[in-house]
Amino acid sequence: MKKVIVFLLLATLGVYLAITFFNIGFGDPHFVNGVKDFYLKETVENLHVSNTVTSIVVNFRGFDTLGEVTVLFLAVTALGSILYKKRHEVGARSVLFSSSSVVTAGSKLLFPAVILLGVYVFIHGHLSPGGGFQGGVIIATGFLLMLLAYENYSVSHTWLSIVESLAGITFAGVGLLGFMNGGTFLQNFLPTGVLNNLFSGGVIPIIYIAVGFKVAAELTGVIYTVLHEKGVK
Amino acid sequence: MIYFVLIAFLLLLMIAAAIYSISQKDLLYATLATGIISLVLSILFYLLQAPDVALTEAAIGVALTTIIFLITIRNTVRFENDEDNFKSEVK
Amino acid sequence: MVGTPVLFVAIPLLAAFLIPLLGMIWKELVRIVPGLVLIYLMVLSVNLLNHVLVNGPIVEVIAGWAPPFGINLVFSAFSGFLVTLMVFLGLIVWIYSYRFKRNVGFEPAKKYFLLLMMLVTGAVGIVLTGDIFNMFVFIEITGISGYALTAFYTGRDSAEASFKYLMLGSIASTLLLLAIMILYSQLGTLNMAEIATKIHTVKPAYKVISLILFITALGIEAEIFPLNGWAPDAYAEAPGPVGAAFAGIVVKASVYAIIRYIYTIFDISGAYDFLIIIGMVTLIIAEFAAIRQEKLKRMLAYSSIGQMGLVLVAFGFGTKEGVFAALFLMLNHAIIKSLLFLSGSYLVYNSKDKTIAEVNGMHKFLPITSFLFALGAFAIVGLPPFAGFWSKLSVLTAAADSHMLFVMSLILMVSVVELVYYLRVVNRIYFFKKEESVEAKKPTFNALIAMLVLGALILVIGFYPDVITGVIHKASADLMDKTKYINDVLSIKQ
Amino acid sequence: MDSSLFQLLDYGVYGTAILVMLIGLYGALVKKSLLKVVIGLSVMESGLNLLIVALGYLKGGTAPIFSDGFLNGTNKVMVDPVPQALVLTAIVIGFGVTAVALSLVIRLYRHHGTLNIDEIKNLKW
Amino acid sequence: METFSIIFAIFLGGAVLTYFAGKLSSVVQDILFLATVLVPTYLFFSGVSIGSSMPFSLEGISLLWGVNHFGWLFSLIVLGLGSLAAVYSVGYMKGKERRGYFYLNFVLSVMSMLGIVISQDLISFFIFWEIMTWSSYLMVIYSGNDVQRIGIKYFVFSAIGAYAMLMAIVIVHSVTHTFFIEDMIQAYGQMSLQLQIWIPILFLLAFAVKAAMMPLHVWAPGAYSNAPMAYTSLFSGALSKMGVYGMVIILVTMVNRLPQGILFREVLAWLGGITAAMGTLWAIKQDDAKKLLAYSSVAQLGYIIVGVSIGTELAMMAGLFLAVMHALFKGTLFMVVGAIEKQTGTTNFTEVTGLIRKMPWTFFAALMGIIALAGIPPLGGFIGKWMLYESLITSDHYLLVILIFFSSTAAFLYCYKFLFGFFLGQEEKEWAHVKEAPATMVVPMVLMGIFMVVLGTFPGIVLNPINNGLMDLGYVDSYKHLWETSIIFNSWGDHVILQPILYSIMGIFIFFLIFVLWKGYKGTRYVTTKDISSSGEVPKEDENLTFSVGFMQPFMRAVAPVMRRQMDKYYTGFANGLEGLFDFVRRIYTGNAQTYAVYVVVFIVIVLLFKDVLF
Repeated sequence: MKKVIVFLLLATLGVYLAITFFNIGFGDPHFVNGVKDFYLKETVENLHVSNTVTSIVVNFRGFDTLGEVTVLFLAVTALGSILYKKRHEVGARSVLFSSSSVVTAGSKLLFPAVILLGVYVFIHGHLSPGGGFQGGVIIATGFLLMLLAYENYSVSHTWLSIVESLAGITFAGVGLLGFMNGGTFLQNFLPTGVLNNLFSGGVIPIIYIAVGFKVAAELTGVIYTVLHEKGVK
Repeated sequence: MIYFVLIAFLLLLMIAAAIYSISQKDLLYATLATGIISLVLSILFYLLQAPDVALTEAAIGVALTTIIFLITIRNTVRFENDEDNFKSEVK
Repeated sequence: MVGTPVLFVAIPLLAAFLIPLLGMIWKELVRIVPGLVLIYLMVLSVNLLNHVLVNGPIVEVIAGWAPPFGINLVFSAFSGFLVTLMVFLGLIVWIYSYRFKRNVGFEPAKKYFLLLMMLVTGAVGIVLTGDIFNMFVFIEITGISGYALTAFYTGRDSAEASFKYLMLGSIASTLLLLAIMILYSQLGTLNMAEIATKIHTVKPAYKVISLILFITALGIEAEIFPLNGWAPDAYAEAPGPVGAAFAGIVVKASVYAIIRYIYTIFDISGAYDFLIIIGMVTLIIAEFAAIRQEKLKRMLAYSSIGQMGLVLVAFGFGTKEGVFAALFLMLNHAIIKSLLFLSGSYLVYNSKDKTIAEVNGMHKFLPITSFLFALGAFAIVGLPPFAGFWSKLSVLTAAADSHMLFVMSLILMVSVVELVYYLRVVNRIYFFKKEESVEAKKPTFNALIAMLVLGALILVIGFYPDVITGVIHKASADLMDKTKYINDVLSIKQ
Repeated sequence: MDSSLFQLLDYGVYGTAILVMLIGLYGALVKKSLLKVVIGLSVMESGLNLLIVALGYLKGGTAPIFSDGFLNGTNKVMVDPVPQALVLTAIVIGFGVTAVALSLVIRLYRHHGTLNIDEIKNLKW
Repeated sequence: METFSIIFAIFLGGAVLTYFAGKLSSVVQDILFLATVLVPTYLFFSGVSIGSSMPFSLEGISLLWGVNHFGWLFSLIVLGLGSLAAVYSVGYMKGKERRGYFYLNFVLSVMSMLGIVISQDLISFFIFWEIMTWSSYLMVIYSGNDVQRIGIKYFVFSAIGAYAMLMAIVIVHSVTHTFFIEDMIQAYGQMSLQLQIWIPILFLLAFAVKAAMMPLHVWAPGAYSNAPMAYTSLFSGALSKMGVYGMVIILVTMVNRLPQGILFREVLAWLGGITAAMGTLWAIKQDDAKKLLAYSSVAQLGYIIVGVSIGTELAMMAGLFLAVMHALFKGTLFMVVGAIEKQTGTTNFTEVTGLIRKMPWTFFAALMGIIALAGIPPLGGFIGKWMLYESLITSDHYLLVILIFFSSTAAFLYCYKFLFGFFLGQEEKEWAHVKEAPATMVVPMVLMGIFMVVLGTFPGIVLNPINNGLMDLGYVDSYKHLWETSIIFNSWGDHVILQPILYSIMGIFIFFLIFVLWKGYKGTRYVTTKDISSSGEVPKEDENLTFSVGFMQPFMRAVAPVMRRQMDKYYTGFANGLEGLFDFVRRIYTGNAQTYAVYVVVFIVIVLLFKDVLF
């Protein structure tokens, strides 16, 4: 009964949404004078950044990104708070599967490569697809690999939070530096360099690197915290 | 034409995976299905000219989300119904 | 100028990232630093508010991009008033909880104060921002802090409450994103002021559906009736001071968002009447549900929901008097309901089930706390000469000026219901025999200070409302003047 | 190439996105297991992300990245980068919320010994 | 006008100081309390001249305090009775718990009542009205007995009344845009007929609740008997008069201007008459003195309502005179009960008898109060009743006269019961140790007894201010015309000056009083209740043979059909129904997270379906 009601309700909702979006139309320009034209123009001409998404995420809407990083940070904090146990209650961390020597050896081999890839992705965030988030996530998967492959592999919680904090402070601090130099928060105060060069885009790479470290540390923290939780019946 | 077939296939795959992930009683498979959704989504993002998003979705949706779901299933129960869980424990 | 609005977000974030490091140096710092930040924000907001009341709103751009392109923060009389209120309440809650449950360990304490500070920051961000997607980000910040704080106690039920909150919160954020994207697809901008100038070009169908999605999404956080299933549970299971923060800060921010959308961004006149309808339904259902509650904090939660319904009704009048009444009501509700939550959580501090029956005869052991609870109860039902009376009077005056006699009589009838359940609790505190099993817990010194400040405010506003009404008048005029908002924001040049 | 087929595709992307959203929501509303609810919510978010990116798509547009080739080329149409930036944020936020939700699931399982949502309702009325 | 501010500052500051002085010593507390009540009283009557006013503004609302003749009359009741009751309270509260609480609320009540009569704008009127309500509520629940029922009932009825008034106030404000009573009265003529009818109804609802008019009286017996007696004397004597005060203003300034054919006054007068009759019948049935006096208060207020709602000059004068007299005698009688309660520990007639020798001064006060209440000639009550009958007959309300006459005759029964039950009859051994109440309690009672005698002889003392007050409200100067000449002239066709007759009756009365007291004191024989035998049977020790047991059974049987229907039952049934509804409503919150999420979807879908209607 409940299923039928929910189905009908959702069907009605779906019809309304579908009508709305079908009318909006797929792949056509929906509006004129949007902000995107400005973004596309400024990105190349003034910021000297090739990846417009990066320039939007880090500069035009950098405030959002700051908030987003904070959300992740809060998620880690929340996870720790929700799954908090007194010290004597903490057991061994759970293991998804026992891994063979091929896996462990492979992981060990792969780990530096993954980390390197992640670093590459976030350092080149302003030039090519990818950036702080993507790079951070890739680094986190590297740690995940190690955590899965080795039962006794552990990440220092202290170091995680130090990296996380420093990266966060870098982000907010760069923002405040812009505030002190240029007058507004997160404003670019470095020379923007030449388009498609590694050292271009002003503060964007700095921020994205900070974001990368932060995301990596946070996601590793998330996985680590959850892994340490063993269901108790 | 191939482009069309590819997209249509991906869209259908996504719907199928979504239905599967919702209807499957074994949460392990359901989680894997969400991984497939993310994977398809990531390809779709790429086809929709959003490589940044595709990269993010691939990393977060396919890898991380699936992994924490798996860890959670490991820490809790594997089946949707309590009876199935009971059975799996008895075995 | 003593500072700029962006510091409201930047400083707490910086502090939040610093706190884990500082905690390694000296453990007490994790308790102190959030307080220092809140004190700083309090000073800043009071200074900025003074400045704004005289010189007009401050519009701050971020990353140096002028408004339609960059994100901007608007500290006007209206938003400044709410920010000051929120920061003040955050400070009070911090003072109160400085030694609340002293026995919790270092790690939980660190997280508690961090999350509390971020809860305030998120709410302040919602109010300050001039960009609809940025508002979404801040709503998520507030939301995650809220989920974590709700589940802060390690007991069984707090996780349940938190899960309900999270489930509805996720649905809310989905709907919110949908609404934002519908607007974006039509206008190509996310800036509130620019949307407001262009909104008349959007087809009514898109406008209405996106407004509906906005109202639903924000209504979940603002506890509108059919959407507020999470609220009683979350209020009741969160630590007492967090309940106060929810009632005083989070809900206020969400109501602000709804109001901003209806008053400034959209130009749909039917939305005002819709506010009255949902507000009245919320008010009536919540107050009816409150009277039969067995748990004290749950009762307070329903009462809080009802009051927010009344705020929405007052906003729904759409007149300057209505806005004035609503803002006044928000202020009073924030102060009084916080006092009730703060004192109420000491009244049921040691009891197992936190039921109303367990407050019996507490006044002999907790005289000041009981008195403050009674004061709050008297004030919230609108008995003169306490603060609640003036706001109730202004709501009714606004209703009468809009010729809404039916609404007015319903509000008054519901007030009688509200009166009954508050008086029942106060009677229990003062005239019933104490349960032997419950041991009273004396409030700590800092908790007492926090409660006394709120109690004193209730009396001051009650006896001399002029201390605050001048600001509220300016704030309500500021909200009503849509063109001025648009001009202020869009006149900023690169 | 049949243009009407592409027409179908236009509806297809939006339709799939909405359908996936609703399927996820249906799972969250109906399924009894808490984990299924969280899975439903995350499926819903996937659908939403697809919808948002599709909104920013322009036919014949390229990715909003100014590579050397692009600057020298003739095609100057780019898809809208703003929805992509927003989705980037939304994905990360969604991950954070999912993580918190899963930790709550673990907590609830720790206390209740079951994930059946009908048995986890001590707070009511 | 500085004096107003000083008076209210003293009241407020004194109240708080008194509350905390209890921590120091009880004597300091008593002195502070007396000073807090008496000093403002002195200041008010010495420093405030009639016609003075104080405008100020709060929250952007212009407010005005001022005294006119009509308000001054009521301030006389409030502060006069307030001072005496304050003196009495000091004795009454000796050795009781929660003294600070009592004193605080006592002072707040007096302050708020004074505030009501000096408010010339609706907002301060309402504020003081609400302060009065909650301070009296706190007094009602003072003893802690049955607070959830009696206290809440009182507050709910008061709140319904007060909110009705608030509604009327804001409606008026939406028309006039000021809160001044003066402006309201002026604008009333221009309002639409609908408003012209509704505004007085809403106001009168508030006032009728406080004046305990049928069918809104159900709170009164419980509340009056549950409050400490020292306060009940003020509660019944002065606080209920605030309802009369408001009623008079509304009736005179609004109802008088309604078009012909709207039977406002008739309905109100009949309700008042029924209140009088039913209150009297219920009073007869009571075994507890507090309850008896409580119902008697309801009945007496019924007379007053009849008087003011008939609305001719004479009727108005009668009503107001009765109001003053009621304040005096009901204040006295509640004090008497308080004294008895304090000395014996009970107020039940069937337990306490024969206190006349033990508590002679209390008896004197009780006797005066009862004579005045019953309306027997020499004391003031007679004059009021006389004027009331007169006015009813001259305005052709013959049926109402019969009703009033019936109830005031029936009132003799409970008057008798009260006097006899406590003071006369045989002495019980149990009460042999009882002593006279302390001086602080006796003095106010006796003083008020003397006042009643004086007012009975020189009614002009009160009638003059009443006349002035009525002139303020727009009546013609009717004092000379009505009182000094017409009453007697109309009734008997001759012109007789009443005053000498009153003097002579008083002289005879006092002579007999002294004679009877002196003679009676000497010439009685001591017998106990059980000192009898009937049909050769001697009653056992544990049999209760007090006079009051089964008092007036035949009479009660005769009126039983009228009394079977209790308003209280209907209200209780209604309240229980509501609680059931509330319980149903809270079940919306099922506790299941998915249900809540479904609600969200339902909400969106409903709004989407009706979006064309809504937006």
